[in-house]
Amino acid sequence: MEVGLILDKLKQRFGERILGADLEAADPSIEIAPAALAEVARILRDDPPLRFDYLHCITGVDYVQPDAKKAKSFPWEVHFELLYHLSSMAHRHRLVLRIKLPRWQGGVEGQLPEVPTVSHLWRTADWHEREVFDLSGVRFAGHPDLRRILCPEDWQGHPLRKDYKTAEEYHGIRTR
Amino acid sequence: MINWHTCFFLLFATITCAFAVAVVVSANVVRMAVCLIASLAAVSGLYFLAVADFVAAMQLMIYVGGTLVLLVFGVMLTARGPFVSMKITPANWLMAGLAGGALLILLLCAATSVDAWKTAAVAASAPAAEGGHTVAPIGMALLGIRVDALEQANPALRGGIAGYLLPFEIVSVHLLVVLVGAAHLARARRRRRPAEAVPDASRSA
Amino acid sequence: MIAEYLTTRFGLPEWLACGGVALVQCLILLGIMMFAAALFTWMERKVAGRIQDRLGPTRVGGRFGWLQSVADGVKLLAKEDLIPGEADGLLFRLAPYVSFCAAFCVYLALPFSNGWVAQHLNVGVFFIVAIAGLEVFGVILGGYSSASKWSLYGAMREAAQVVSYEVPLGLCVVIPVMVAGTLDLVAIGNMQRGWGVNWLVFHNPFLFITFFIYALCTLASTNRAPFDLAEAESELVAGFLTEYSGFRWSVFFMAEYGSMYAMSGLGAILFLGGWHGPIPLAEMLGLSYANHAVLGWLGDLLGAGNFLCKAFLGVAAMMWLRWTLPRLRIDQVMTTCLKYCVPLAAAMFVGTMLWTYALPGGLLPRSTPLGAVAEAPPWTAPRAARGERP
Amino acid sequence: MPVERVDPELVEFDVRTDEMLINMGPQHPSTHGVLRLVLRTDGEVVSSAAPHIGYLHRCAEKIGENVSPRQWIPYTDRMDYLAGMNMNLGWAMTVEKLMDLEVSEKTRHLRVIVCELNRIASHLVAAGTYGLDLGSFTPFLYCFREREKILNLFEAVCGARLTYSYIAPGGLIADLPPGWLEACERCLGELQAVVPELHAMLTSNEIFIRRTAGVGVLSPEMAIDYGCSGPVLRGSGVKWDLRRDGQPPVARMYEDYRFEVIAQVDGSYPRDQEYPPVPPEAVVGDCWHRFYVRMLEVVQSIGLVRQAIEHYRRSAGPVSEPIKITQKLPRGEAYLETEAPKGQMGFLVVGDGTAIPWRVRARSSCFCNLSVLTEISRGCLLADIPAILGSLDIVLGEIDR
Repeated sequence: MEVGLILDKLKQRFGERILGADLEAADPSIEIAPAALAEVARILRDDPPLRFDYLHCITGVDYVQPDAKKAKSFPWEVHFELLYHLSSMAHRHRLVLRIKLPRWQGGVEGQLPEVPTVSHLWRTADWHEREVFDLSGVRFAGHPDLRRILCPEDWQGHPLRKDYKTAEEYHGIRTR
Repeated sequence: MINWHTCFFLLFATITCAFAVAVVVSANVVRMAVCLIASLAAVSGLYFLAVADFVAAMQLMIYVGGTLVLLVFGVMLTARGPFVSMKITPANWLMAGLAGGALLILLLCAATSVDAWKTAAVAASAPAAEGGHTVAPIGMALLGIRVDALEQANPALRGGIAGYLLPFEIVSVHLLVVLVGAAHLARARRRRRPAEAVPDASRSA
Repeated sequence: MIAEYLTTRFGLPEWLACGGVALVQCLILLGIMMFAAALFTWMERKVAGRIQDRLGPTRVGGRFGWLQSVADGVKLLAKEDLIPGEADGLLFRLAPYVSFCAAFCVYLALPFSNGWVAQHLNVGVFFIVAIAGLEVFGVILGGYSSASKWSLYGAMREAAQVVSYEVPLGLCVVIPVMVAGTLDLVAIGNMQRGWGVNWLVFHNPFLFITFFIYALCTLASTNRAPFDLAEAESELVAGFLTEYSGFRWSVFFMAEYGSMYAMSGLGAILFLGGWHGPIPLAEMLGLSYANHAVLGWLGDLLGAGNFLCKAFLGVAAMMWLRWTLPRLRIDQVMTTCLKYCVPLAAAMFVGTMLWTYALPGGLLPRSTPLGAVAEAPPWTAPRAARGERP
Repeated sequence: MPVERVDPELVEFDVRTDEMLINMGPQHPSTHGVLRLVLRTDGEVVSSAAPHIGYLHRCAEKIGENVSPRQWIPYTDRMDYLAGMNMNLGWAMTVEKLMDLEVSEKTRHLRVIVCELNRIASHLVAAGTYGLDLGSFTPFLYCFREREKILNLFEAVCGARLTYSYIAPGGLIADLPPGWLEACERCLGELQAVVPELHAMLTSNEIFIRRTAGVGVLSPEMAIDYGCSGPVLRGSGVKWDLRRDGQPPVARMYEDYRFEVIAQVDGSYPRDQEYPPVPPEAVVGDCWHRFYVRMLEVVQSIGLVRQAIEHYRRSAGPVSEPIKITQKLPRGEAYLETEAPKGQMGFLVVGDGTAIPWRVRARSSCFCNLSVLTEISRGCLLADIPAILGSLDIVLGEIDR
C-alpha cells in the first residue's frame, strides 16, 4: 500500500492527531501527536490492509545546537524527534512514524519528555525503548522495565543528547 | 626389631580414632563427612591387615562409598551460605554422650566375652592365617555350608544352621521395595503454571 | 619372595627388607602412573592436533615435542598458586590429593603381567571397582570448597554421574567375573591364555556386547568426553577445576589420566586377555618357567608389554572419542545410564549366565595352549595363601 | 527415542528446592564475548535467563556525529567484527541512499563477491564456535582453517584481515589485484569440499541432533514480534531475506543473481543443493534449524560468489571511487537495512548540509536476536543455554556498538 493511502486511512480515523507527512523523501514518513502513538501503532499493526508486523528500529534525534555561534545557522527548530521504522512482511510496504517532542517536558531542564510505550505491540520495542531512554533520554510511559541498557545503571546524563557533557570522572576513573 | 604389622595396626587404629573424634568435634558438616570418610577408610585398612580382603573392599565400597551421599547432602545443605556451622547445645552433648557410652560399653563387653581373644597365642593363629580366600567361605556360608566348621565334631554344627541365603534374599527384596517406594514418593510431579505467572528475572534481577 | 631372598642371602633385618621392597614397589607404581600421565598429556596434544589437522607440539625436546609434558609440568609448578578468599582452605588443599590417592590405589591391585602385581588380592576386581569409585570424593570436595557456584555445579554433576554409572560398571565387571569364576585378576588373566579366541570378549555374544557397555561406562566414570560434564568448559567454565591452578590443578590432571589408564587396564584384563597377546608368542618361543626361570621371566616381561599396549590403546580410543564427539547433556547422560546401560548390562548378565549354563565350554572351541601348560611361578598364589603376613 | 524434554511452562515442582541466581559472564567461555546472563536456576533447570549487555559499548553513534561518513567506516568494521565487509556495505549504501549516488556495475558485483565471502567466513565462525559450545572442539579448527583462506583473500584485496574498511560510500577503495579471481575460485572449490565434513561432524551427528533438536524453539510469530532477522528468522520458517525482499538499493544489488531464500516452508527446504535430511526430532525454529540454515547459506553464498565472479568479468569500466572526506551531505535522512550474515543490519543517517552527519544510528540485528533469549530459554537445562545462545550467533561488538 502506498504511503499516501496509509496517510488517508489514518487521517480518516485520527483526524487532527495526524500532524503531517513527508511523502517525497527517500523514506516517506507520517508525523503524529505523541499522545496518539499507542493507538495509531495498534491500528498500524492490527488493521488487515496495513499489518505493520515488523518494527525495525526506534531512533531518537536531538535537534539543538548547543554552540551559540553556530546556533544562528542551525537549519531546524529546536526539538526532539522519535523515528519508528516499520514494515510489513505480509504486504511489503514500509513507513516511518515521526513524533516531535519538546526537548524537556514542559521546558524544564532535566525533565525527560514522555511518550506512550509500544513495547506491548512489538516486543522489539522493549529493548529499543530502553536504549533510547538510556542514550537519548526519553521516558516511555507504561514500559514494563525502563532501565538503562548500554550504560551502567548509575550513569549520569544521556550521551546522545547534543548538549551532553561527559562527567569529569566515573567512580574515580577519569573519563577524558 | 620392628614388626610392620603392629606398626600399621597402630597407625590405622590411631587414624580411625583420631578422625572419629574429629567427626564429633568438628562443627562443619562437610568437614565432618570428610573426617568420617578418613575414619572409615582406616578401618578398611585394619581389615586388610587382618587379611580379610573381601570385608575390606566391602568396607570401602559400602561404608566409604556410602558416605558419598552424606557428603553430597552436606554440600547441598551448606551450599547457600558458605560453610554453615552447626550449633551444639549441652543437651545434645549429653544425649550423644549417653548413647555413645552405652554402645561403647556394649562393645567392650562383647570383646571381652570371647574366650579365644583373651590369650595372645590364640589371637596369632586366628582364622586370618588360612584367610585371604574369604570370598568362597562367605559364599558357602550363604548357602548354608560353614567352611570353617567342617572339622566340627558335632554334625549339626558342621552343616551350618540353614544358610543365610533366604534372609539375604528377603532383605534385598525388602530394600528394593523401599527404594522403589522412595523413588515414587520423591518423584517430582510437575505442575503447570501459565507463563504469565512466572517471575521474570529480566524484570526483577 | 624378594624380601625373603634379601633376608636369607644378605642377612638384612626383616623389617628393612620388607619395608624396602614395599617402598620400591610403591615408587615403581608411582613412576608408571606419572609416566603414563606425562605420556598421555603429550599424546593427547598430538592426537588432538592430528585430528584437528594441525601438528600439535613440535619444538620442545627437539622432535615431536616429546618433552612437552616436562615443559608443562615446569610451567604448572611455576604458576601462582591461588586459593579463593572465600574457599575452605583445608578441603581445597586436600581435594586433589584425595583424587590422586584413589587413582593411585587402583594400581596397587592391578596386575601388569602374570603375577606382576604389588598386592595380589584374591578380590582384586572388587577392590579396584571400590577404590576407583572413591576418586569422586576429591572432585566433590574440590567443587564444594572452591566457594564458586560453577565449581559446585561441576561437583554435583560428577556425584550424580559417578554414582549412577557405578551400577552398570559394576554389572559389566561382574559378568566376566562370573564366567571366570574368580575375583582374582591374575587368575582371570591367566585363564585367557592361548590364542586370541580365548579372550573373554569372544567367549560369548553377550560378553562381546558387555565389553562395549563397559567401555562406555569407563568413559563416564573417568569423566572423559562426551561425558565430561563435571568440567564442561562451555557450560561450567571449568566445573570443579575452575578455581584450581598450578600444581594442585596438575594433580587433578594426573589423577584423571592415571585412572583412565587403570580403567583401560582393568578392561584389558577382564575382556581382552590381559597380558596374553592374540598369538601365544611366549609359549611358541618356549618362554615359560617350565624351561627356565629366566625364560619364564622373559615371558612375563613380554606379557607386561602386551598389557601396557592394550591399556594404551584403550586410552587412545578415549582420546579419539573426545576429539570427535560433542558433549551430552546431563539428562541424556542419566538416560544413557539408567535407561540403556543398566537394563542392557542386566540382560547381558542373565544372557551370560544362561549361556555358561548351556554351553560351559563357550561357543568357539578353546584353543589349547601350545606345549605344556606353563606352571605358574611361585609368587602368583595370593600372598595370604602362602601363610605369610604382608 | 526422543529424550523427555522439560516442559517450557513449568517452573514449579512438588519437591521445592531453592533457586539460585548465577552470573554467566561477563567472563565465560561460551557467551561469545562480554555478555552477562543472570540465570535463575533450580538445580539444572534454568527458570529464567536475563541478558545484561553494554560491556562493549564504545559510543559508536556518538563518534559518528563527529566524523564524516568516510571516517566512520572503520567504526562499522568494529561492530560485527566477523563480517566487516557487510558492515561497511550497510553504512556505505545508507550514505549513498542519502546522497542519491549510483555505483558502477563492476563495483556492484565486486561488492557482492566480498560480502558473500564475508558471509561464508562469518557462518564458518558461527558453526565452529557452535561446535565448541556443545563440547565438540574439532570442527572449530576446521572452520577456522577455511576462514583463514578467505581472510588471505581479503588481505590481498585491502591489506587487512579483520577490519577491512574496503567498501566506502560511493564505491570501493581499490579494484582487485591481478590473479585474485583465480585464487578466489580455488578457495571456493576447497570450501565446497569441507562443507560435507562439517555436516558429518555436526549437522547429522547423533549427539549434536539430540543436543539441538527441539531446544530453544522460536515460533515465527515470536521471531517477527521480537524483530529477529537473518538465519534466526529464517530458521523459524519465515521466508524473508533482504537480498530479495529488501529496499530497492539492496534488492537491486542482487537482481542479476539466481538464489532461493533458505527457510523451511511447507515442511521442506529449497532443493537447490545437496544437504543432509532434516532429522525427525527437529522442530522448525529450534537450534538445529538455525544452525542448518547457516550451513545451507554457506553453500548458497559459494554459488553467489561464483555468479558474481562471472558478472564481474563481464562488466567493463573501472570501479567507482569513494566520496571525499570533505564531501557535504544533503539535508535529510535515510534509513537502509542490508542482509548481513547475522541478520538485518540497519543504518540511519541524518544530514544537515555539512560534511559531518547530524545523527547516525546503527540498528543491530544481534541486539534484537539476543532479546529473544529470555523467552526461548525459559525452563531449559543449564547446558541448553550455550546451545541456544550459540544458535543465535551473536557478536557483542554489534550489540553494544
